[in-house]
Amino acid sequence: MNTEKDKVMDIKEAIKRFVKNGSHISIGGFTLNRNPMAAVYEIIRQNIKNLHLYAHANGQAVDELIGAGCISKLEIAYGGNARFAPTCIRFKKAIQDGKILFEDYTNYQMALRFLAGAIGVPFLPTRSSLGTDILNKWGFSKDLRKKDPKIPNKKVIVMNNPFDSWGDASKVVLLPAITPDVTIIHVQKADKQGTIRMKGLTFADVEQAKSSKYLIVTCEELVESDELRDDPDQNQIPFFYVDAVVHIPYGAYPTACYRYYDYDPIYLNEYRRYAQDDDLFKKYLDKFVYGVKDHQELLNVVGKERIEMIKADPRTGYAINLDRK
Amino acid sequence: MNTEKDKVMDIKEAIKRFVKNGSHISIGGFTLNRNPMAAVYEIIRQNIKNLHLYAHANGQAVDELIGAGCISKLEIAYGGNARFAPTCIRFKKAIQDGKILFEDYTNYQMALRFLAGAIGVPFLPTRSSLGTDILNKWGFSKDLRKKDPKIPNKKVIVMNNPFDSWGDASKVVLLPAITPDVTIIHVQKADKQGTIRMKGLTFADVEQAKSSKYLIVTCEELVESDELRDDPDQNQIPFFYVDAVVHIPYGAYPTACYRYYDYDPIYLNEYRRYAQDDDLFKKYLDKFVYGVKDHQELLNVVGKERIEMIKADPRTGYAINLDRK
Amino acid sequence: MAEYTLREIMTVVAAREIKDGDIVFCGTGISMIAAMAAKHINAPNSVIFFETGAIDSKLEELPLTVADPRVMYFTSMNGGLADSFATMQNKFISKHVIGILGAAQIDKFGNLNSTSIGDYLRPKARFPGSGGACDAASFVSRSIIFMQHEKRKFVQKVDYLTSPGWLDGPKGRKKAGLPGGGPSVVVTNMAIMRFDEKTKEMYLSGYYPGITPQKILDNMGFEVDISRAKEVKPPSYEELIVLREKCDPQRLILE
Amino acid sequence: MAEYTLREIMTVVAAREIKDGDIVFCGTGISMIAAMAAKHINAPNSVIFFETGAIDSKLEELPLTVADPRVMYFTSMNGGLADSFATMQNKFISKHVIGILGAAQIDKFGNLNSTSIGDYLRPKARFPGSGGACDAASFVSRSIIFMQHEKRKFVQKVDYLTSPGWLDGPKGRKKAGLPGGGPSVVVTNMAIMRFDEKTKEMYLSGYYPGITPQKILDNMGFEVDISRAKEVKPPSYEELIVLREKCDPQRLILE
Repeated sequence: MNTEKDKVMDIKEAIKRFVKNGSHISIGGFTLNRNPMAAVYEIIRQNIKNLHLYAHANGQAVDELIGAGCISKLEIAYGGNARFAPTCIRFKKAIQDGKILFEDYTNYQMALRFLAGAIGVPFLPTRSSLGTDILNKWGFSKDLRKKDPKIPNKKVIVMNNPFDSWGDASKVVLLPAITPDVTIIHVQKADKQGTIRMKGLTFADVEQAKSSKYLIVTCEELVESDELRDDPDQNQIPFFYVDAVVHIPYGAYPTACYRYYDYDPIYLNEYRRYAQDDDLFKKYLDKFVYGVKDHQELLNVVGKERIEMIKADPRTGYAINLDRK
Repeated sequence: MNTEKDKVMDIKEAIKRFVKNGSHISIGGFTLNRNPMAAVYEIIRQNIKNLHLYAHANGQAVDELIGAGCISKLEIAYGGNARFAPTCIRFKKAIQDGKILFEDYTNYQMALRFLAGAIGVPFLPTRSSLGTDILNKWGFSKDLRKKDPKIPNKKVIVMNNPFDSWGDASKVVLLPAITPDVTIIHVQKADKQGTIRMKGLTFADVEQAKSSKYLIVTCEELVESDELRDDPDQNQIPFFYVDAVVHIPYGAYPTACYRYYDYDPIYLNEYRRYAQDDDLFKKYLDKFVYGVKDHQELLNVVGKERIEMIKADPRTGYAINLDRK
Repeated sequence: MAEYTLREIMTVVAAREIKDGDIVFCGTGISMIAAMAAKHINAPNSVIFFETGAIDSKLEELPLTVADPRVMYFTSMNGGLADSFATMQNKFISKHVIGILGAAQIDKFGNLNSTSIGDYLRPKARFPGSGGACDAASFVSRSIIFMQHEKRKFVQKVDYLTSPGWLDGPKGRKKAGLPGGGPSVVVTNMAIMRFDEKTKEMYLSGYYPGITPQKILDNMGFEVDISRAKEVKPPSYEELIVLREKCDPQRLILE
Repeated sequence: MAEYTLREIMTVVAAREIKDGDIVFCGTGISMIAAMAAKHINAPNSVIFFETGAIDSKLEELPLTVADPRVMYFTSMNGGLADSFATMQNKFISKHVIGILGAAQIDKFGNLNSTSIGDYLRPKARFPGSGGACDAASFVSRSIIFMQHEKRKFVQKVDYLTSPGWLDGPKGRKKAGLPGGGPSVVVTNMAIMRFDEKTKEMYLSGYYPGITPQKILDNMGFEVDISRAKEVKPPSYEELIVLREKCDPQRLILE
């Protein structure tokens, strides 16, 4: 929260200032789309640890953060990344090896939990998951819940409808709000003050952004305010929610950014091979994350040709006929 | 709800088909903006009675419907219409004279109640109104609540936070969902199938639209689907929520429609004078509602000059320097 | 000393209460002028927003309602009611949001009635109702209240408690479960009233030049402490210029 | 008779289950092809939508995930997760919404596991988790489930009940408080399974040409009634043309 006029800074500073060891964070995007990858790589490079991550189906970023050992606790709905990883590979390994604490929700439930945080209520109700193990199996122990004031006392609560059968409902599931310390999203356009315009699907980015104490926004284009205010119906987040605006073209790479570029199937296939094996994964990090000083250098390593290949077609917003096998 | 390709009909048919004596209805817009006036006048002309109206601050339309005797029950947050009627005049009279049953909420609460209906939960929580008479004073008796299955058993419920002090909240107010039989909104653009694009503020139109069993949309422009689908980020309601699409230019007149026309201060001032007195108000209805066969004829009575006067300036979306005294 | 109208001093006095960085929940009329003036005078980084969903509008002309098309122009974002109230209820944002409210009745704890006088179901006088006022009074960190100083408006007990002030005293809001702070100041056509830090009861903080504390008491239905009252600094020439030239050049509100 | 692959018959069999006017909650892969095919074959007014918020996308190329930029093109509306699940939970819309789901395990009541095998906290095998599957299975009026017919997948009891089927029988969903209908059909690489109207237990409804009911039973971890089974009508030439030329000309899914 910040009403100032200029919040532009570089990604190193933004991460350093707002993401600390042990922070509770959330990241925008969905599977292989609009993940704030430049910010994620910077978190890994800054060696920030013990993060508590809230995710719905944030795919690639989740897997890389887990793989790099940044995450100690995870609340999640879906750890998959399309055919590139039907189950995210480092996520799968970390859970099977007991390396992280985790708790499962549904995508709607995570969206509602962010929404609850965004609108300032302690919980929101849904009728999803009644009768399932989402309600029965808790990932965080009662003891941990008692000790850690940043984890709610209960995973979920099933309540009888206090309005009798109003809405044809006998029961509802109450989901506790999430209010992360920091949320990071990558968007198409922002101005210096932090007015935000996304194109295409917004996923749960708006709810995540508004639920958070601090909000870092990385953007493809840093534009004049006039451009965004000339048609404010198209903007999704007003500036005062934003704490840092970082201009990073291709900031979602190797995931997609609608109307700018597609996901890079070559990178994601390569990632899959590296991720299968612990030693190989170290090599991946050494080469593509630690081995580059910033996102631009990663793009240089990947090479112009690949960047050219994924460029979005202006009519459809994605790379037509991209080889995605 | 309807997935068909062509839902275009005229307003007479739309009202006749979906709005019945005793229907529970809601209308879009806010005070003197984007009220679906053409539809409201048609309801009055068709002499539909005993409507149960859900309103937040829908201003002009609410006052005219009450004045014409169409409303028997009203759930409302605000009955005012700017300086033209600090308290809506026929609304004020009807309540002071005991002519309608009514119940008071806040604007946020009405928005949340529509949202609850839209998203299919029996209630939503808020922290607004704790300690106030909004909670204590109920407009509908317990007896009526018991007898009428379309009214919830309780106006509101105050509940202790079941997640202890999660979200720093000790208590919440639960508000019962609204699911009207019909909602009517007036929008800037629609296609035949019912994809909707509004410009400027959406008020609670989207929530009202989605909460409703049937949805009538009147529009300034009936456009080709391609125009709306070419940038679907700007559309607010997908077509399958819509049951009737009615093309009525100036369908919000005498209220405003952003980027098309302003409110008509002359009409609204005149209305105020008519509304002050029962006999005068009958004359108003005779001349401006019953006396015209449709909305176009009302516009003819008002005259081209006035319509020209309120035309929106293309830069700002309203009529610059309009005499609004 | 510059000449000024009552409306002008009320507006300036309220504007001075707005701090830099405040996000101002605003109605129409005089409260909007006050919020606009503050941006020019003492709070350049304050932000005006409307319950209808318009955030940081460019107000080239004065809106007559919060749904006036004039609030929709050149905003940071055009949303809807649900968004805008949620902004006020948001844990992190609400700390920076203040409200400007008005009412038909007020009591010594700053509780407001904008619903009706007399029996709720069959009132002697019906007003518009809460609108977003109760929401704002519930959520925001502090609020500025505009009132006309009249005996029938400053009452022992409001006929209908529409918008929560400090409820029944210093613990009232906490007991009720309300999130935000209570009213901080009442700006009238005669005076500035504040609320005692301990008792949360209204007291006279300042009286306008030419008005005596006794006259103020004569126009109230309950007693207040007048021992802390000082004369209010009248609007400066610069403040008046802002009002007249930047905020309401058409004199739609200031007359 | 036209030649066809297993994937093709599965797709066509699922497509035939979609009715005109259905709003189809769709994942990626074969389920998306089935939904696309239905629009060309038997349900021209059906609508595909994705949990990510894309409604009625123009799928010029096959998306690889529900967040693929390809789902965002030429939709009726691009929203977000909260919108799209709310659409499924909506009282009036949900009656017309159907889901297409898959899983790692299924039991005789159509309950699905897509979370993990073994102990939840330290599983032998971890899968992606619910995503939107549990939400859809909770809300929609009926669902179509894709499964591979294997003993370890058709189990007595799922290790983790991710998405509700009929739970423990005909009254299970009502007891639990679930709003929507349960699963209506399971489409596998060998057969079509349905659920008995009274007991809500799975039974064999149809077997693909060349597959015997016994072979199907051999590939399941629980017994089902096979007395009602008939041979499934193979894909017609027209159906195959739709699949191959309109739905997946690049052979990304159908191989």
